[in-house]
Amino acid sequence: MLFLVAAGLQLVFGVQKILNLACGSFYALGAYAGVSAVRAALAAGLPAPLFFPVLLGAGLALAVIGPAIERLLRPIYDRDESFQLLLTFALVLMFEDVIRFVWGTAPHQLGNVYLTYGQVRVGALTVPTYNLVVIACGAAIAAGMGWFLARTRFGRIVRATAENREMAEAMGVDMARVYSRVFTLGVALGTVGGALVIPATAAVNEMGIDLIVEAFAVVVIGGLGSMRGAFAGALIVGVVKAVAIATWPEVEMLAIYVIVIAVLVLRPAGLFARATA
Amino acid sequence: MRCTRRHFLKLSAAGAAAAALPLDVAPVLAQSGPVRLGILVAKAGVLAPVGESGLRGVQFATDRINGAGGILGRKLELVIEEESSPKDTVERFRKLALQHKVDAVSGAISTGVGLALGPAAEEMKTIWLSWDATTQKGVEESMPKPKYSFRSTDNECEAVMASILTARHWKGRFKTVAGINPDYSYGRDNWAAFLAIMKKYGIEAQVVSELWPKLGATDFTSHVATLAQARPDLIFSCFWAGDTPIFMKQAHAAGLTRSTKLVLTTGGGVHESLKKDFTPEGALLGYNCFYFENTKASALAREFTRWHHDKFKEWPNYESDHGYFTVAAFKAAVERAARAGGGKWPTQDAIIQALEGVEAESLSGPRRYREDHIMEATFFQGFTTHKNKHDFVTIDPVESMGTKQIQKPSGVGLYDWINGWKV
Amino acid sequence: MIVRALGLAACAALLLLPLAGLPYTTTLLLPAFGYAIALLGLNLLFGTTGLLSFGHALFVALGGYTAAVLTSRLGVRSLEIVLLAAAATAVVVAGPVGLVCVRYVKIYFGMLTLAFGMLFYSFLYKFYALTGGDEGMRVLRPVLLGRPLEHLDTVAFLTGPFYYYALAVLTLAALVMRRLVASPLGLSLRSIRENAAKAESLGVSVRRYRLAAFVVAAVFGAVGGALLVVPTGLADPLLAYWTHSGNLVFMLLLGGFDHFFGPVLGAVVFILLQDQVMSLTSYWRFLFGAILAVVVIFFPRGLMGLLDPRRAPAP
Amino acid sequence: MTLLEAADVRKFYGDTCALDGVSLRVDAGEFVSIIGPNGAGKTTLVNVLTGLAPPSSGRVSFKGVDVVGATPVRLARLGMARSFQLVTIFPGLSVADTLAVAALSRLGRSARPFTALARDAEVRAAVEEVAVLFGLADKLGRLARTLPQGDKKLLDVASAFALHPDVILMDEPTSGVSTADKTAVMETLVQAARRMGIRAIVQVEHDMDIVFGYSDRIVALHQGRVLADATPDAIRADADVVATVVGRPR
Repeated sequence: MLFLVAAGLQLVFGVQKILNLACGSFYALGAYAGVSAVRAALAAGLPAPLFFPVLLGAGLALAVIGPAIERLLRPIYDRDESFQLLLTFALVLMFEDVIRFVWGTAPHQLGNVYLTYGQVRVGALTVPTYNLVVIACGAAIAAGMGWFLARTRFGRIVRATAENREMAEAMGVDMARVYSRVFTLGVALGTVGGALVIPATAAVNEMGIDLIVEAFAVVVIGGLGSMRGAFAGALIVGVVKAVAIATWPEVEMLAIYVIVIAVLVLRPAGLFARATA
Repeated sequence: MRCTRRHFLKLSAAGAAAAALPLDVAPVLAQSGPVRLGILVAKAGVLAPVGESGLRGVQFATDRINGAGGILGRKLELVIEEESSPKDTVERFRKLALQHKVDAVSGAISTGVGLALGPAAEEMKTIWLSWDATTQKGVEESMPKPKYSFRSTDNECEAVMASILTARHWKGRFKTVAGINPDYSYGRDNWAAFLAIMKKYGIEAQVVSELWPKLGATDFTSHVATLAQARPDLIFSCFWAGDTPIFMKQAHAAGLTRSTKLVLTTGGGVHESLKKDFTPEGALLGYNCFYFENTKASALAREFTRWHHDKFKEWPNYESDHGYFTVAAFKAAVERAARAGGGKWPTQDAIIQALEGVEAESLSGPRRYREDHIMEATFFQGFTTHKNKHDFVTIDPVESMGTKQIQKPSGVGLYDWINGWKV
Repeated sequence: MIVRALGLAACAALLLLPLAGLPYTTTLLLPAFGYAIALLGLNLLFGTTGLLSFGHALFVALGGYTAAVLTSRLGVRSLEIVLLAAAATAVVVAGPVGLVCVRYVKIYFGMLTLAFGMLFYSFLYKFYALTGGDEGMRVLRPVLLGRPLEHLDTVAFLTGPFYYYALAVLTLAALVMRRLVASPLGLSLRSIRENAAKAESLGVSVRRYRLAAFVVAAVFGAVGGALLVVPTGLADPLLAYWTHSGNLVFMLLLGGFDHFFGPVLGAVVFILLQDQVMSLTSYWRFLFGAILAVVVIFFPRGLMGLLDPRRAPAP
Repeated sequence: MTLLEAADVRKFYGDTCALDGVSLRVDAGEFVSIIGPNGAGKTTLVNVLTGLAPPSSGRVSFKGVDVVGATPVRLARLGMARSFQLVTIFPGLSVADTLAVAALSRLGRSARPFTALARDAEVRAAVEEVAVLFGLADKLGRLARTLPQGDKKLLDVASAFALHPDVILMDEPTSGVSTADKTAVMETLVQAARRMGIRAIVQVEHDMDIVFGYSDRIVALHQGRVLADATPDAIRADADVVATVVGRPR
């Protein structure tokens, strides 16, 4: 799931050169919206197995906030990155309270839908099928993004913009539209990520703030602006956490920061950054 | 506002006194208006739901007291401020004491905040009745004999009770244990107490895994996988926040809850989220010191539970009771001190003296403050059941133990006390 | 000049405040003094050298914990020694950390400092035997200039001697910083902010001076942090959390980063505003986010920019 | 006496070879121009000589010292200065401050933390000296970004001059300056160099009138190699060079 948020972060950074601290907030929003949507759908008599498309839909629908927020960021595109970082920090503060205002402070969760699809045995472990569905979905989105960026017209425009904004602009690309759409896509990756993860967990107020740091770790390890990096970074962070928890739980948190710093020091562009000048 | 002749005379007298001794004005005036009680309540973050619950208890108590004419005829007025980081909360406390000039402060849940507030209360010379913030070492080290702070029950009470019940019901039926506890002092204290008591009871359980997820974590996939590998016979956890249902859900999905014995000392704090779908029957579940469906509940408790459910569509949990008791105890102490002092509104010192050893009816039966300013209460735990009208688990039968049995007495170290048990 | 008159009035108000019989307002300003000192340092990095740190809270926490260790573990109660020790610790830590961080600029610098801050946070949180973990560590009332002042109760101590002590340290820090910014080193740092490649070609060793700025900023952060924890009486890990760093940057921007007194104004206004808004609504974070957004979008030069609009806005 | 010498310098960017065995010598008292079509490697050569980009192989020595891998800062201390092709200034610093950065660097005072810059008479004198030579004396208080384009260019060069270097390398000192003003700018530069005792000038230049009007020697680059290294007269006579590099002489 971390991958989706990180991918959203990467996309926006790659194209717009904005590091979006609010990505965690989108994730949290997606989670809450997912809970509400599925609850409403189940109450309306929807058969339980259909909850998955409802979640996806809720995540996607929430992305409508993307263009509005992008509009808010627009005045500062030409300014120092530090200001952009701060503005997204302002968004983090605001979203935290918006969520609290709408959904309250108590954790929200979806009871049993998690196991609607049953469980499977993988080796010695029992794994809920839903986890596999989510993993498959994440992989599908990763592949889809790859295809989208490489093959579609809009994808090519996005890549061209990421490479060289002036050039793309000179070739008649409407920057305002590209930015708006890319940002919305980034938001959607975050909200869908949040919505999909919710059956396995519960939506709590502070999930956004907590996630940001991890998403950052993923992005830094993978390399800013690189999709492949986001995927690899998410894997690395996941594996490091799992190994640390299994062997030496005391260092779980520390280990990730140490890796982040090590990567920044040794390969500041990240492990998977393209060689750009 | 009514202004009787007598009131007016009193004011003039106060005015005359003010001219001579300006410092004496404030207390004279303060004794005629409402009693002001400062409340520190967490509103954001992991603690927010707990804070909200405590505030409900306080509000219920306040409404009842004011409905019955207040404390010695004075209305009770709440000044609510937010509990956040220790630094900010100390500043809020100061605001309550210095600017709002409250008669006492009730509230605070976080241990770190409590550690900062204890000394602050002494320094500000303001009575502080803690809801949950309680800590062993800090307060004892730096404030051996607090005058103004009144603490909650010890951190480990629920672990002590759960350990005794574990030994009583499951001794000899498990060989390996694992602990998954939130990564901060509360989690560590409870786990250490559990291990010490197991040893005391001669249960040689092998610890196969000790996990310390961050407080309020939302992903336990790796922890659950580790537990599944370690295959413990019993899992001990003192989760109390939103992490409890998440852990249960993920543990259940991994098949961990089917055969493993579960000890959840404090999970009752989020009892409504422990859905039957993923919470098994037969797990030992603690509700701290208030259980909403206690068959032996008092009329007061029933009234509160009804009020709470009508108003918030939720069943109350223990923090409400902490909040309720602090207010009730304050009222009882004021009245007790007034009786001793001839009916006048008592001085702060008299109230403090009266708080020591004061007993008041809480939502979970009688509670009191010990002479060393530590709360005495009754704790409720039991084995989970699905046989109820809710979609979440409850306990049956309900076991209760008083702090006389599960809290170390004044002036004794926890482990010395445990080691001194006769079992 | 209006600004100068306002400044003098503000200084006079600060000097007289403890006498006005507003003990709460007076204690409220104490953290503002601590923050102001830390922000003077942060602004040497951001306003002067052009590096935005998202990990300045690391040094604030470092100063706070130095005060805690000295007063409650080692029995050193002299505030002068505490402040010097905080500064020394900051140099020891900022040296190697800075050496790594100043190799990068802009977003990378921000992220690296954020990572170091969080590393320290995890350390404080995890190594509880050393640091008290989540409960933090007590900071006992310090001795000022060798005088224990035990006859004063805490409120009298905080609103009297300690208030003036903190104000004096802040004044001293501001004078030192003012001197520093107007010195050749200050000019070198500004030239690095404006154009590092050009500065290098003119013989300014960019990395060395950035490191110097980083270390000086850390020292100010730690001294501010040591003062900050005295009124609280506790140093806790949240001091090092990344949102605390974010708040520091917020204060700086609110005050105005391109004016010398921006940091001081930002700290004072932030604290007063937080005090009011927090009592008013539990949704104060939203309000603060909105204020920050407005400042960033419309008033990037902060309050000082509004008060003193002599210079053209920075691009 | 040889001030600056490069021998068999190669520079690769990835697989692209920007410099392919370039050798060059600059003696005291010389004015050397580097010419060549776009992409010939002129700017790369300047960057290699001034330490901005280390060569992939080859030797560079300055005043008899091996300076391969030396940082721009070290070279500046040794007495080498440069200006940039695109105007490179400190937009938010005043003219006086810009020149002071260089003056402080020359005097070894850049790192002084507590002396008051405003009271340093020696620095002020150095700033004024350069400002007068470049006609910027009445604009000392203005922010660099508010200057007209021509003055920005002069400020860029003037700040390099304020280092009092032995050698100055200028990457297209008159680019962006209108044709009518080019000669005036060059006159200013040459006069200033003479007054300040700069011992050699190396410039990259496109304008052939200026190249032929001022140079003692011309180095023609083509595809990363030295095509010719000779006096202006000899270059003018070399039909090959004229065809590939100079274009039709006016």
